[in-house]
Amino acid sequence: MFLQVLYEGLTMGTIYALLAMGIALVWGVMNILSFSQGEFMMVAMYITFFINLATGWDPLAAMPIVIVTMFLFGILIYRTIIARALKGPVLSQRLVTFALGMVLTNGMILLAGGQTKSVPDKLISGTISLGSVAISKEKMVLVVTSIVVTGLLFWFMNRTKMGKAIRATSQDKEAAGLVGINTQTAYMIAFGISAAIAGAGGCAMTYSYYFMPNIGTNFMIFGFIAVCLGGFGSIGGAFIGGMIMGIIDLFTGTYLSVSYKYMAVSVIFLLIVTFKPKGLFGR
Amino acid sequence: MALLEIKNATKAFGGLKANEDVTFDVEAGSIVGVVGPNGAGKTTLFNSISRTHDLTSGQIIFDGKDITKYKAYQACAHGMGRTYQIPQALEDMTVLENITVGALLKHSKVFDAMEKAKEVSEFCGLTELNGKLASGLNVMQKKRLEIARALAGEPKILLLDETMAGLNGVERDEAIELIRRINKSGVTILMIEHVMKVVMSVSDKVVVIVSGKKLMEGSPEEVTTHPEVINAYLGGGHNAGR
Amino acid sequence: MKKLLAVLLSVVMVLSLAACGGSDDKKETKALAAIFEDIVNNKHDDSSLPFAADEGLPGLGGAKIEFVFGDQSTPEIALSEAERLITEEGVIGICGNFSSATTKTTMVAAEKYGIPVITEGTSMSLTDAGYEYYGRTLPGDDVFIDNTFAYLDYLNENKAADIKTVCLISEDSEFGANIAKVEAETAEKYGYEVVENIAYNKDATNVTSEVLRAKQADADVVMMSSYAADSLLFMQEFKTQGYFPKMLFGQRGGFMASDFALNLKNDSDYVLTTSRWNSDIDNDATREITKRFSDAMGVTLIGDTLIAGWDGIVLAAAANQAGSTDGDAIRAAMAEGVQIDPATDPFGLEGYKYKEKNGQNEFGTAIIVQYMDSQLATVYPEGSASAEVQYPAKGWSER
Amino acid sequence: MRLKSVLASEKGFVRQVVIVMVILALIPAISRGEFFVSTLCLSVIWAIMGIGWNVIGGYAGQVSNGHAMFFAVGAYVGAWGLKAFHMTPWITMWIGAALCMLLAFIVGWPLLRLRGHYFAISTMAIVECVRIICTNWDLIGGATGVSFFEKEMSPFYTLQFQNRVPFYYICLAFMLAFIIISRVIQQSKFGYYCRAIKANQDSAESAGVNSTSYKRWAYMISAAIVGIGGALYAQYIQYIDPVSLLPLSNSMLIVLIVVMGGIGTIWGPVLGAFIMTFINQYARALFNQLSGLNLFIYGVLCLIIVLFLPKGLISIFTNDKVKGVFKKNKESGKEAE
Repeated sequence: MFLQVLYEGLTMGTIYALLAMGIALVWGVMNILSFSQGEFMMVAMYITFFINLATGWDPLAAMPIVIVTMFLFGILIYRTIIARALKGPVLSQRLVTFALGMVLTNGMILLAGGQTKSVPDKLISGTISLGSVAISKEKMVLVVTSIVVTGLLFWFMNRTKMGKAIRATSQDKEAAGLVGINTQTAYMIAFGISAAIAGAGGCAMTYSYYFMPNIGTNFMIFGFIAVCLGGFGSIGGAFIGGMIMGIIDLFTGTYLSVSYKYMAVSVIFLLIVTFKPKGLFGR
Repeated sequence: MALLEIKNATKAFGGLKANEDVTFDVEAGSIVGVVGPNGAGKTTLFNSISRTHDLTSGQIIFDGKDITKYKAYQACAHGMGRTYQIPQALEDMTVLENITVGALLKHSKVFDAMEKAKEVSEFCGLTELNGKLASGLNVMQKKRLEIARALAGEPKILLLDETMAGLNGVERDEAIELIRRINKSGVTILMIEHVMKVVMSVSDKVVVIVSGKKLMEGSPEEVTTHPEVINAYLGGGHNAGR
Repeated sequence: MKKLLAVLLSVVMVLSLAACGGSDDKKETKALAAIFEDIVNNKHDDSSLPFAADEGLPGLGGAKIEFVFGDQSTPEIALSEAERLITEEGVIGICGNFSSATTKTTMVAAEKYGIPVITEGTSMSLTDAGYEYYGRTLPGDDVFIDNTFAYLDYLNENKAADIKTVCLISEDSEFGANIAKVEAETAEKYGYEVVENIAYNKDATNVTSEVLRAKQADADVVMMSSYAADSLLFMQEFKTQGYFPKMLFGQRGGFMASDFALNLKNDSDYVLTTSRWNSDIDNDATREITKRFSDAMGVTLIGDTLIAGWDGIVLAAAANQAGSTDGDAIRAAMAEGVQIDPATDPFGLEGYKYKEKNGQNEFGTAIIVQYMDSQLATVYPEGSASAEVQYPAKGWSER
Repeated sequence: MRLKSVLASEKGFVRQVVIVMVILALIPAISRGEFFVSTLCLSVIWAIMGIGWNVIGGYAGQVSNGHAMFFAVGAYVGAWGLKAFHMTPWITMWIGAALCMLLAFIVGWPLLRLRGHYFAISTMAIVECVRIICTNWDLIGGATGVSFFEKEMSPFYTLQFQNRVPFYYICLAFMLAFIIISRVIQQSKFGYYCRAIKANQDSAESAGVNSTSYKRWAYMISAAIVGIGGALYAQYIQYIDPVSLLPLSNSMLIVLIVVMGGIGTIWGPVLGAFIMTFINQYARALFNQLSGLNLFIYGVLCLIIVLFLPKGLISIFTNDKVKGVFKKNKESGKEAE
C-alpha cells in the first residue's frame, strides 16, 4: 500500500510540477502571478480533444501540435495583453491573468458546452502490476511527459542563447538590457514557453482525466503553493515543490483524512512561507 | 554631553565584518562628518545606528537611552531622522504629502501636520514643488525632500548619507548653507560625505572609517594632514593634493 | 403562436455548467420541454400523453402552456433567476432538476410570491423546512436509501448475497453530505456496518487516495453520491487500481447522468443506482415519450430529464383542475391530489397527492436499476423489473 | 473653528456624497421591478465589501485575495444568530464584525509580515483552510449549509423583507456610513501612514511609521466592514453554504470590483460594484440560453478596464477634462489620485 501511495503521489506531483514550472517561469522573469496557467492546461486539453475528434489521432500523436499551438497562443496572449499590462501598476498585472482565466473558462463553456468530455480510445491503456503496486499506463504517460518536458526546459534554459537571455532578464531587467538582450523578446518567449509547458501537461492529462471547462481552477492554488515551496522564480525549485505537493496530497489523503488533506497542504505552505519566505531554493 | 554614543559597534554579514569595533561620540549641537573610501562600511554603520538592521555586537546609546534593540520607527520616534544614500522618496505621493508624513510623527492632526510641512518646505526651499508628485523630482530635489521629511519630524539628530553626491557647485553651496541653518536651529548632524571640501568647511569633528574599522577621529585639520588617512584614501605614494 | 391566456405555465430551471445538480444538459431538458409543449398545446389523437386530445388546457379555456428557462449554477443565481422569472416572465409555477441547495434559495422567492414549486431535490431538509408552496413528486433521500437497504436485505434473503459491510463515499457538498448522513442512519437501522465514510472534496484534483482507502476497507457494498465528472473520475480510478466492489451503488447524481454510460461505455456495467424512472418500464406513455425524445436528441431519455419536464405537466394539470393560475389554488389542487389518467403517466404512479405539511407526494415510488451492456435496466422491485440483477459484479480483469 | 474648517475643506466630498446618495435613493422610485431592486441590493452589498477591502488593498497596498473568509464569518454569525438564538441581525452583525476583527488579528500576525505575491498567495491558502473547516464542521451545518428563512418574526427584526425596497435603503445607509468612515480614514494620519506604507514601506518606517501595527489595523477594519457586508448578504439570500460563499473566485471578485472602479479612491469600489453586478445579472438574464456568456463578458470587460484604464472607471470622472460633479477639490489636498 505504501509503495502504491508513493507512486500515486509522484504521479500527482508531476502534474503540479508542470503547472508550477510554468508559473515559476513567468513569475521569475516578469514578476507576474499567472492565474491563467490552469486555464492554459484546460485549453490544451480541449485542443487535444478536438484534434482527436476531427482526425482520430491519439493525444500522444497530437502532442507536438498542441505544444506548438499553445506556444503561439502564449505569444499572442503576451503581445495583446501581458505586454500592455506590464506597463500598468503591479496590482493590475495580477488581475489581468485572473480576468484572462475567467475569459478562457467561460469562452470554452460557450464554445464546447459544459458537459464532461474525454478522449475515447487511447493508444496506451491498462495497468501493469509490479508486486502490490498497480502502475497505470495512462499515468505513466503523464510522468514521462513531465520528466521529458522538465529535461527540455532545463536544457533550454541552461544551454541555449535565448534560455540564458531569459534567465539574465529575470535576474535584472536593466542589466540584461544593457548587455544587448532584447528583453521584450525574452519576455515573449518565456510566456510562450510557459504556455507550451501547460500545453504538454494538458495534452498528457487527457490520458487520465475527464475534463470540463472549469477543471483548470481546481489546480491553480496547488500550482502557486508548489512554486512558493520551491522558492521565488526558481524553476528547479518549482519542480521539486510540485513533487512534494503531490506526495503530501496523497499521504495525508490516504493515511490521515481525505477531507483535511487540502488543509494540510495549505498549512504546510503557510509554515514555510512564514518562516522561510524565500522558499526552499529561491534566491 | 554626548547625544549619541557608539560603543564597539560590530556588524558582520556571514563571515564578512562590514564594521568592526567602531566607537565614537557625537556631541549635542555639533556636526560630525564620517569619511572613508568606498566600501569602508560607512552606510552599514548608518543603517545600524538608525536601526534599519541589527548590530552583531556592540551598543548604541542615543540621548541617554540604549536603542541597540529598537526598531527603525522607534528610533525615529526618539528623535533620529535619517536620509538614504539612494533617495527613497514616497513616489506616488506629492512633495507636501511626503513631508506631512514626517510631520505626522509629532502632530497627529493632519491639519497641523500639513501646516508644519509647509513651514519645513519653505525652510528647505521646496515650496514651489509642493503639489508635484515625488516621482517627478530630480536627484537633488529628492535628496532635499528626504532632508525636509526627516526635519518635519523635529529630530534631535539628523543622519545624512551622502547628500552632496551628484550635486554641482551652486547646488553644493546651497546644501552646505542649508545644513548650517539646520544645525543652527538646534539639530545635531552626523553625515557621511565624500566631498572633502564640504566635510572640512562644515564639520566640527571628522571620523575616518577604513575597511570597517575606525582609523582615527579629530578636527578636520588633524584628519587631512594625518599620513595614514592620506595613505588609506589615495593608496600608495601619492601626496594629498588639495 | 400567440397565447390565448398568458399562461406561462412553468419554468424549467435548467442546470448549466457542471455545478451541483444532476449532470443534465440544457439541450436535453429543452428538447423534452418542447415535446410536452407540442403535445399539450396541439391536438394529437394518436398520443397517450396527458392533454394530447385537446388544444391547451380545457379547464383554463384552452390556454397554452409555455416552458421558460432560467439558470441555476449557484444558489445566489438561482434566487435572482427565480425572482426574475416570477416577476418579469410571470410564471405560475417552477419545476426543473435542481440540487437541494439551489432549491432552498428558489423557495425563498417562491414562498414570497406564493408560486408553487415541484422539484426533485432529495434532501430531507427540503421537506422538513415547512415550506407552503413546495412539492416533490418522487421520494426523498429517506425513501431512496431505505429502498436501497431493503434491496440489500432482499438480496441477502433470496440470493444468499451475504452482504454485511458498507463503505460510503460522498461529495462534501450539500448533495453528498445529506445523502451520507441518511445512509449512515439507515445502515445502522438495517444492521449493516459502515466500515468507511469518506467525504471527498468536490473540486478534487485526484481521487486516488479515496479509492485506495475504499480498496483497503474492501466493504461488500460501496455506496457513492457524486456528480458528473467525479463519478467518471472514480470509475476510472477504480479501474486503474484494479478494484471493483461486489456491489457498487450510486445514489443517482453523476451515476444517473447520460454522460456516465456515454463516456464509460461497457466500463459502466454492474453499477447499480436508485432511480425514479427508466426507459424500460412497459407502459405506452413511457414508450412514446422515449421514442419522441430519441427521435429529437438521438440519446435515450433518462429519469432526471423526464421528471424535470413531467413536474411541469403535473403543475399544468393542477392549474387545469383548479381552473385558475393562482398559486394557492394550484397548491390546494396539489394537496387534494392531481387527477392524472394512469394510462398517460410514464411513471405509473398511483397518484399525485402532495402532503400539506411537507409537500411530499404520498405515492412516490423508487426503483433500482443496473447498467447492463452500458444500458440501464430495472432490477427491483420485481413488479417492474425487466432483467435479473447481475451480482456479484465481475472484477475488471474478468470482463 | 476646527470643525468648520474641516467641513469647509471637505465641501467637494460632501457635495459628492449628497449627489450620489440622492441618485441611489431615487432609483427604486423609477422602476419597481423586483429583479431590478434585488440587483440593486446585491450591488450595494458588493459595494460595502469593496469599500472594506479598499482599506487594506487600496490604502495600505496589501492586496489580500482571501477576504471571502470575513464575508463568510459575517454571514454565518448572522445566520446562526437568527436560526439558533432568534437574535436579530442588528445585533449579530456587530458580533460578526468583532469576530472578523479577531480573525484578522490572528491571521494578520503571520501574514502581514509577507509582501506582494507571497501575501496574496498566503491569503488564498488561508481562505482555502477556512472553506475546508466550514465544510467539515457539522456544528455550523457543514456542507449542508444552513437556511434560516423566518416567516413569523417581523421583517424589521429579521431583515428578511417581503419586498426588497426597505432592505435596499438599510443597505444604502450602511454604505453611506462606510463611505464616510473610508473618507475619514483616508484623510487622517492613519490614511497618510497607510499610503506611505503602500508607496515604500522601508522609507515609511524610517519616517516613524510602525508599519506592522498600521497594516494590522487596516486589515482588521477592512475585515469588520466586509463582515457586515457578509451579514447583510446572509439576510438577503437566507441560505448559505461553504460551496457558494467561500470559493476562491469570491475573494478575487471583491478585488476585481475595487480595481475596476478605481483602487485607493473613495468612490471606486461603489462604481465598480454597481457596474459589475448589473452587468453580471443582466447579461445572464438576457442571454440565459448561452450559459457562461455573462462571466465571459465580465472577464472581457475586466481585461479592457485593467489594460486601458489602470486607474479604474472612476478616473473618467475625476480627471480635469470632466469638470462636472466630481470636480477635484483643490483646497484640502487631492482626493486620492
